[in-house]
Amino acid sequence: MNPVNYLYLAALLFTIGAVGVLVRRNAIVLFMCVELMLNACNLALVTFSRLHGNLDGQIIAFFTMVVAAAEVVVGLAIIVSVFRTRHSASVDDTNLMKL
Amino acid sequence: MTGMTLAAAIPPIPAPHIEYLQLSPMLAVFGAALVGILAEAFVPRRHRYATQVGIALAGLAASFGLILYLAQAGYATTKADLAAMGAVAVDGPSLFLQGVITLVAVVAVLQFAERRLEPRSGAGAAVDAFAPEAAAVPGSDAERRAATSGHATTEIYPLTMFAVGGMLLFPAASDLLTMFVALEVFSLPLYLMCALARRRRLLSQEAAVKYFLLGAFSSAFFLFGLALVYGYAGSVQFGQIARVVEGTATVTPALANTTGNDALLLIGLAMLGVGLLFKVGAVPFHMWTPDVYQGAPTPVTGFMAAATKVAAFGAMLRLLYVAFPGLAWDWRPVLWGVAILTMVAGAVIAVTQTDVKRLLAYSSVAHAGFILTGVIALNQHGIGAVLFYLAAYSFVTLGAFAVVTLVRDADGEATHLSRWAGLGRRSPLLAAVFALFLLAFAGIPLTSGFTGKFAVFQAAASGGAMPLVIVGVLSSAVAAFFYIRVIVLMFFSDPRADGPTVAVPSALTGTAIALGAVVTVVLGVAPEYFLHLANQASLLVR
Amino acid sequence: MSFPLLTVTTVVPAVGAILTAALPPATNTRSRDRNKVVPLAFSLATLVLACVAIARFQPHGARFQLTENHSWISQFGIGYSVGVDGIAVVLILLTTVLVPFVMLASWHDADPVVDDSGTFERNRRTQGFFALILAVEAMVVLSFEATDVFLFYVFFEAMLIPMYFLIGGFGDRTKGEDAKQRSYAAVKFLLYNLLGGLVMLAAVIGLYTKTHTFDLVSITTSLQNGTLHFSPVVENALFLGFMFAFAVKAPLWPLHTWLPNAMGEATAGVAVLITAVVDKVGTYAMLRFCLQLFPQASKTFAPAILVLSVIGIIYGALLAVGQKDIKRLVAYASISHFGFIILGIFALTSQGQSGATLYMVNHGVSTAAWLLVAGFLMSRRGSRLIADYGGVQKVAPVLAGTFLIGGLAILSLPGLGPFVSEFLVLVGTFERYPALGIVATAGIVLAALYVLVLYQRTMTGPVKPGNEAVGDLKARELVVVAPLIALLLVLGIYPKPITDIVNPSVNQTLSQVGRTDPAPHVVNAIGGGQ
Amino acid sequence: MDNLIPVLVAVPLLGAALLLCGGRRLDRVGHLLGTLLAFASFGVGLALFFSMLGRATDQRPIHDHLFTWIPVNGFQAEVGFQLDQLSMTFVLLITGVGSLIHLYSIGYMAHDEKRRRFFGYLNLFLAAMLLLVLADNYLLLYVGWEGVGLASYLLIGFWQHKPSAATAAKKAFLVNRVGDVGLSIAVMLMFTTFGTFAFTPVFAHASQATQATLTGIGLMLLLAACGKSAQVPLQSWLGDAMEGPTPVSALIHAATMVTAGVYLITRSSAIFNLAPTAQLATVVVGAVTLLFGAIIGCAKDDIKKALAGSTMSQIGYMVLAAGLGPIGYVFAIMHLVTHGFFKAGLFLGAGSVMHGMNDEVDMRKYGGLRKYMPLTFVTFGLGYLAIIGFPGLSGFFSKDKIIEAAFAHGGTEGWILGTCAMVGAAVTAFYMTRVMLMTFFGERRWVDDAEGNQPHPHESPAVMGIPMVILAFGSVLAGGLFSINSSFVNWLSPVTGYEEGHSPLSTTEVTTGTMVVLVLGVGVAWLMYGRRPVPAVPPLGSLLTRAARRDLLQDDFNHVVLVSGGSHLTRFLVYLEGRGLDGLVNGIAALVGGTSGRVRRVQNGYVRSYALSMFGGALVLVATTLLMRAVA
Repeated sequence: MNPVNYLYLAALLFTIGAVGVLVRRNAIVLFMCVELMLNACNLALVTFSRLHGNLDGQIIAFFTMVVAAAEVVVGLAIIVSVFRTRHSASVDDTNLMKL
Repeated sequence: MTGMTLAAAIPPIPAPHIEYLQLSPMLAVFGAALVGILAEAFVPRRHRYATQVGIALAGLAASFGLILYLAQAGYATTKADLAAMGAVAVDGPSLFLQGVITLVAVVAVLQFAERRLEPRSGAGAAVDAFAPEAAAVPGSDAERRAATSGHATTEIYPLTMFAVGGMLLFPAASDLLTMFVALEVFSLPLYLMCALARRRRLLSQEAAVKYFLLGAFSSAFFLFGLALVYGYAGSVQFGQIARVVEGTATVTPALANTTGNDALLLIGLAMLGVGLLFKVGAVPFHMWTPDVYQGAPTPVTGFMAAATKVAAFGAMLRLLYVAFPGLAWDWRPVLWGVAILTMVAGAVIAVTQTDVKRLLAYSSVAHAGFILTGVIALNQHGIGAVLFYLAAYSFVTLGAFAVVTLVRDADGEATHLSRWAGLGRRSPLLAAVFALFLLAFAGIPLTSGFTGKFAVFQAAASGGAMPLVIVGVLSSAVAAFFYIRVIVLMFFSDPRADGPTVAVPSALTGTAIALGAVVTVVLGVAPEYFLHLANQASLLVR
Repeated sequence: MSFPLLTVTTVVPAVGAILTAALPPATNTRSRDRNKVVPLAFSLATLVLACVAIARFQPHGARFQLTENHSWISQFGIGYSVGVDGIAVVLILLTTVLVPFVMLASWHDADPVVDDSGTFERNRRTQGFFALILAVEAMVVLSFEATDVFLFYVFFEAMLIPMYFLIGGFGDRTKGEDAKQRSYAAVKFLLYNLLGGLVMLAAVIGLYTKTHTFDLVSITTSLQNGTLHFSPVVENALFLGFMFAFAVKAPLWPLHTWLPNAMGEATAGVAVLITAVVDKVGTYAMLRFCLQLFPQASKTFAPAILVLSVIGIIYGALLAVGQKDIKRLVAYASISHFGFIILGIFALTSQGQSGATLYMVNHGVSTAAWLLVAGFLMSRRGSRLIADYGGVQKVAPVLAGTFLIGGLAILSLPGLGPFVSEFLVLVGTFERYPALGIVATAGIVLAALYVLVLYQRTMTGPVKPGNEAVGDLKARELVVVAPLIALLLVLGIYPKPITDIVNPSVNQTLSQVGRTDPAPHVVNAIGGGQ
Repeated sequence: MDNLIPVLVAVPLLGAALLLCGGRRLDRVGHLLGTLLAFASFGVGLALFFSMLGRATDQRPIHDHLFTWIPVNGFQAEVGFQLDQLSMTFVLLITGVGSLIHLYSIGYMAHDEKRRRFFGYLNLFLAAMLLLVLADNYLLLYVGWEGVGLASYLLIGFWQHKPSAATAAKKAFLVNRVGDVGLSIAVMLMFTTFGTFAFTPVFAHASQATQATLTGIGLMLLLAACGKSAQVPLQSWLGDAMEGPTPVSALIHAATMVTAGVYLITRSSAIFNLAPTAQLATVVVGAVTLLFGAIIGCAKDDIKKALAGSTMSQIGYMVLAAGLGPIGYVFAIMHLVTHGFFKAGLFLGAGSVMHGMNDEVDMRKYGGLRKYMPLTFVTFGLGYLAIIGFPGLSGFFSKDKIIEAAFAHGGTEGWILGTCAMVGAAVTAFYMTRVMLMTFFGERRWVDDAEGNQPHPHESPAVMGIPMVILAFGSVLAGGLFSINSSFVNWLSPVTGYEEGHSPLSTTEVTTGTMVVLVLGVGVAWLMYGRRPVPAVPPLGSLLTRAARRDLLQDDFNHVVLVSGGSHLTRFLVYLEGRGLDGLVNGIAALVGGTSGRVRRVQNGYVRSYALSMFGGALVLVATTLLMRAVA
């Protein structure tokens, strides 16, 4: 099977994630969508690595996972503290600051 | 990462060669951060404040000293080269920006350490601008208890150190992966620091959420761009990418089938651009700036506004000038558009702002536009001008936000402009200093703002971007309007009876403001030496 | 390395400004007067230095004299290079002469408030006022001296800030609506001039991309010997960029609308500072930079600019007639006069330009005399409205008399300074553009109209209620007015010393622009048409 | 001896400086000092006159260059004096009559607390007027020209507390300014044509200039003359100028200043001789004005205004003469001098009358005064006879010469002009007789003045009487002296040039003609005002009379067209300034503000919409990048 298809899939996932960020309200889901985008990137990296026949892409993928994990830590910390304050995870509630 | 093919037989793994000396500035900061964490764990609470401040300052001082040493030793010019297997570039721009960042960080830490402004806690302990216990729900008993017992989130210092470390690495990063990692390393701590305000915690948390979500969003774009560029070039090392783009690299047959496809390259470049433009706060990726600047604790805002811009523009310069000079004809027009949009939108929207911090946020957007004109210049002057502008701008910004921390009333800082009416009558000195900063923002001659603006515009003009210069000039006329408005408010309108009080700061904030003012004037009146420095440092290694 | 006279001339007031600002707030009348005498002393010292400079100046010597050249920002070829030619040195003298009078005239304008218990309001208002005036003087003098485009630009812009605070901070001591009006005027002043300055900045940068230096002398020389050449498009664009800034400052119709507000709201002294000193930088810069840097473009645009300035002459005069507010009337009169100055500059004849230079001097002195006396009157009643006055000459004959003399100077009565310059300008214009010359001449009728109408409404007729108590001029006020009037007479009867200094510079400028006076149609009766 | 010329000007100037800056301490001696200095300069004038007589005709003009005034390359303005027969004549007239009027004023202004200032102004006037006639170039002349304008402004408005006086003064200055525009344009034209504006070179090269230029210069000079000499269309100010104290009217608005226009034209003879069009214009102006003024003079009940009208008309004669060219110049000046005597005398007489009648000016409230102020009656009467041209008196000689010259102009023009002059003479006889009768004859029509005190007509003090007597002598004798073997012609012709006119009518015919119209005029006047009693309130009168009472509607015209039109214009411009120019700027500001307010709303606080803008931005970025490549 042509590895290029994996690229299409990656692009698709990335787009789904991006759109998800735009349409979903729940902060957690939003955040998961971002993670989806990151994973799309990973898929793309691995595919390219395969195409080029060098390992860089895969190594980068590992880095990405670590970074993603770190992001989860920070992100959840923030989101949870907000949730405890407002008893809601909807990002639309956090709009005290505008204009 | 040296490429090695699966087909080859297993040779002994070559140990990577690391130039520790060249990397030492960053190592010093990261070291300080780690020590800070340990201190957080082991030092008893009442000593933590002193210890942490000490560690942070020590680390920064060491880093700055090392930077100076490296510059002295010629690593900025003659010995400039790639370090850590081509992952990090130690050259003029890196060292210059790292120097600026460390200085900014020092000033920022001084402000973080300010404990004279907030009223003492129930237990009589002096407290700083940060939440006593970030985890506690605002308004809950837990928080109240923490407040009365005079707790303090001393974690702020290690976080700052990590952020600074990332920022030091960001403009020096010489391959996309390092750049991505550095981006995250300095972003994640900032997200947290935004959430740590002592007053108005809801705003603070909201700022954190917004900053975090959007930041993550943008870094996802950056990463996808990275992937695509890797797909095109088969490498993430700037030099290699540049060679592939120019077609001077030896193209392996494996590369051939992707290299043909410029779409990969261009889309990748655009998406990398999104990540960086988000960090510098360029239109239309600027919308986080006002909210985050307003919500975050003011000292953090100052630090963020100054240091992030410096780091991000440094990275942008390196990316565009080292990795994609071959694509100048593709990205220049786009940046033209972004720059114009940023300058105009920033200036125009700021006109109707009513909150000092939001006002400064939009002005920072406009300034991002001005700096972009320098980036677009695409010549030696351009780099030097941008470096100088960043240095000048960051200190003005720090000073301005430091002043904001001093104008307070019962519930913390009085940031609504109407409350600033007649400040000039109440405390002329403070008002005068703030006026100085505003004039620098407006680019009035004899302030650093003017010199910087002149430098970038001049570079842009000689780079053939005269229209940009004219747009820039007109939008700075608009911008001048709202800076002037604040000055009018402070000096020519009558003070309100219930007006805010101006807190008398300790030496810490005092130093911050004084430093800001001095730099503003010196860079305005006698910029020769610093321009020289910036121009000397304007050579990027590949 | 001779004695840096010019630098000292601008440093002295600068230092004076700083010292004055640093003086402690007044606690009693003695310390209050000290806070005013110190700055006055500095301004007088500056005057002395300026006199030395003009004494050292050789009219037929080098183009620029007393020059000093130091590198300032070498990266951009920016130097701290100063030097004066005949025009500059005369204008420096004018500035340094006027500032002390302005200070004396506004002696009590910024006094600290004293409450009933006789304790002084503790602030630096007084010092601030005089320090700002000194700062303006320093910057104006330096921008007259600068022979480096960038150096000039920097101070051309920077002087806006002290002016802005002078206008906005020290109007008549009224709160509420007037204060709003005042800050509006101040902002308007700043924004107009800032916009002009920023447009000029673009032009300055554009210039640098072509010349790679800011040194006026080297640019002009390389223009002369052809090593430097602008394409017409570029030159026109740059010219317009510079001209815009100067036309706002000068001000040239239709960019004048900031002036009436600024002069109306500011104190009489500050108003004089605006129109008699600061605005002169604009007209001076046209002579110095527009003509010398862009000779071709100057010739291209001269007709258009002349038309605008003639419009300004008539328009300003007509609006002056229609004003209800004394200070605004003076402001519109000034607009009309600036029309004459610009007319003289861009007629590109030696009579026109010498006349314009003289005009700057005369307009400075005459407006000072007229407006300061008016200021004394207004300070007695605290009203700016013409309608509030009437029959003043009955109660204050000397005040009325000096006011009339000032007015006669404004309408350029022969025997007083302005006549000489105005006639030179008209002749200079008429030589090349007879039609414009004739239209401009109509301005002198209108001038008579607004001056005499103002005099009649305020000074003559039966004493209007409220004016019975208006006192005549005091000693301090006489000290201000008398010398100015004497100066007007001298300038009107024996202007030769000044014209001798100015003429050579004017001729050099014209030769740079490449224009010569049209020769008389009939063979000149006094030996060949110069 | 020659270097005395500056002294002529300096002496009264010094007086003005002393009196105006001297302050109160000079109040008690001010008037004496002023008068003394006036006489001093008269003395100097005489000295110069005799030394001039001592020289041969071609030696008489002398120059005295003082200093260079405005040197700018080609433009060399000098301060230099030129004293020739023409200026000498004026010097003597100015200083002579001037001194007498100073003397008169001592009495007339005795009770005015601002007397010192009054004499200061008078001296200032003398200085300016002397400068005017002594200047050796047009620019310096212009200085004197405006100087006398200033003095006249100050003196008309001397009683500033009277709004009418202030207005009149302003009007006079403004109307004169219009004339000054003419003079300055003329000077500019000369400079551009000849490269100089000094008399000698300009006149020497006049012939080389184009006809158009010369005509232009001539017309501009004429415009100036009209302003200063109250000729149509710029005559409107003279009537109002009577608001000034009577000595001022006598000196400035009768004897000297108003005749400056005639001096200017005569002085510029070299130019006018070459510009027939300008000359034609001049004679037309002169002819029209002499009738215009005469008619006004007939209708006025205010004695001074009546005299003002007469002045206007008499100057009309002079201008007419001057416009006739070489056949007229001399007589223009001659009439100017004689008129200087009798008109000054008449005004002083009028002043003396008013002095005795509590400053009443309405002749309908006079009557039968000859018994109460005989001296005034006699002197005034002599002046009256002189002006109407009673045989043997000054006016007879000077005016008849002008009428002759008018006929001598030749052709139809000559006939028309001559007739005008004749008619003018008749009307002059009429209105002067009218004045005479209404003032000194008939029954007393006095009424109490505003304060309700009965007027006690009495003769004026000697200090006022003496000048009147002297002037009366002048009015009687001057003409005769000048005409004895045409001494005046010989005296002046070297400067102005002179040719014998060839009149279609012989001298005797003209003389008889004038005599006839004289009798006619006097007769009619007697019928109207001598036989029947004069009504104390003016009858409605004919349309012409009513118009004439209003200065033949000149002022109404000015008011409608210039004043109200102008004020509308300014009001419109003030409005425009606010709405137009400023409005534009404020509009832009408002626009920016509005946009800002609208754009701001995009910042709606929702994370997701921020993300959307980022996403959109990303798409645009990608798209444009690709597009750029596609385009390139």
